[in-house]
Amino acid sequence: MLYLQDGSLDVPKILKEWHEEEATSNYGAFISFVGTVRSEDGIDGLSFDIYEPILQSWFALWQQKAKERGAVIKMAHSRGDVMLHASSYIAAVFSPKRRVALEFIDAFVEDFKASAPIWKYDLKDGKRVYAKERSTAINGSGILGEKQ
Amino acid sequence: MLYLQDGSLDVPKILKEWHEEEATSNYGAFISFVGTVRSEDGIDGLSFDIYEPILQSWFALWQQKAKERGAVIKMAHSRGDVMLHASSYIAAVFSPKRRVALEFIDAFVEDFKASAPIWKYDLKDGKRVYAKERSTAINGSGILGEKQ
Amino acid sequence: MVRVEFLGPIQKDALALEITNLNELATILQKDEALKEWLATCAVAVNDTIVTSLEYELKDGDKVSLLPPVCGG
Amino acid sequence: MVRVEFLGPIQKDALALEITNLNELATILQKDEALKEWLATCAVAVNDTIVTSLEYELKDGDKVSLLPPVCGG
Repeated sequence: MLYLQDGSLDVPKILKEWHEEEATSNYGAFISFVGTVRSEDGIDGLSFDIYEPILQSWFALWQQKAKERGAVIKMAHSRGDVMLHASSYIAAVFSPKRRVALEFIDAFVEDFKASAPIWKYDLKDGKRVYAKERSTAINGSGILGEKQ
Repeated sequence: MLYLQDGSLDVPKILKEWHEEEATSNYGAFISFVGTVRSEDGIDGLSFDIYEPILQSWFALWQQKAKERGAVIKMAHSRGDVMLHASSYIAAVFSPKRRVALEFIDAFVEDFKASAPIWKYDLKDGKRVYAKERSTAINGSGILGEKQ
Repeated sequence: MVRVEFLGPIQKDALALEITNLNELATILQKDEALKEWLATCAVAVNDTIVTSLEYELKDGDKVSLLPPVCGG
Repeated sequence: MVRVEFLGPIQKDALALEITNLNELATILQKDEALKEWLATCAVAVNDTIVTSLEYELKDGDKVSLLPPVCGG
């Protein structure tokens, strides 16, 4: 399940829904990761652009990997502006046993950071500034650049 | 925060409370692990004994470790009977950045399994049977036994 | 005709180009001074699949997307 | 007097013993056939702190706890 919405996420509501969806699926472990906008560098919030077609296919690959281990992944992300102390990202893994859940959440969140086609902007002094320094070039980037 | 209660845990309620407790603490990452009773080997549920004095000091050590990394740990566990598909265990880590949260939840949950003074019983055919095969001897065990 | 889209923070309208592979696209885009800094760090997708070889053949109706460095979460 | 408690699944009432270290406790408990299988896998706490040496000195009023293998969660 990949859930995208404008603005910040209602964390307790989404966690409750996901928990209820799997309440009788016989998963012994449920692990969730929530990303919240921190106050730092004087920002008022963050803003996000998402390219959905590639995000969907990236997520489908992870769902397939999870399925092979008997697990399920869910993810929610914000589009547009999310202000301080509000949350923009939730990922969750349900699995029969704990090791798979603990390993998947780590690998999933790290690959999400490195590969998911989402761009982050700082909201500061009324401007939307691309968070270039915190961004990661996707694997295989640079092929259109000049030969070194 | 260490929270013990008789019977199963209300997962959405506890996650909501914890999320609200830290809503303005400026933690960027919140990760939670939920353990739920699986239907297997024909059990009707599980039952737990807890030795609280040692659980409290074990938890206090982890809280101190977390504090040194700028993080906070919360944990809830059931005493007594918890039936199929109900939850008996929740652990959570709040931290400024994601790596600390991802590493702490894994290390905490594994040490919990190996060290926390909690005993598990299968509820089966009206009996409460110690889950000996799934239990782990605490580090340093066996000193009172006969010399090999 | 191949459509070329610039995603996220790259402030540039889509292009429609008569090209047959990514090598030709690289040659065209490298002439755009404003794009130079992006090309070194952008990933390239053809019809929403990431590709990593300049020899990749393009056909009429294909969509090429440039994806600058990402930071979700 | 030292109080000895058996935790979790060990079905045994607490003992009150006149002992001065864990070596003496080991000698006494090893005579109890029903306890033998537990002793090999139990951890030992004195006043709620795990100890790992049989030379540990005990004094009047101490509490010794035997902790069998655990499985929380």
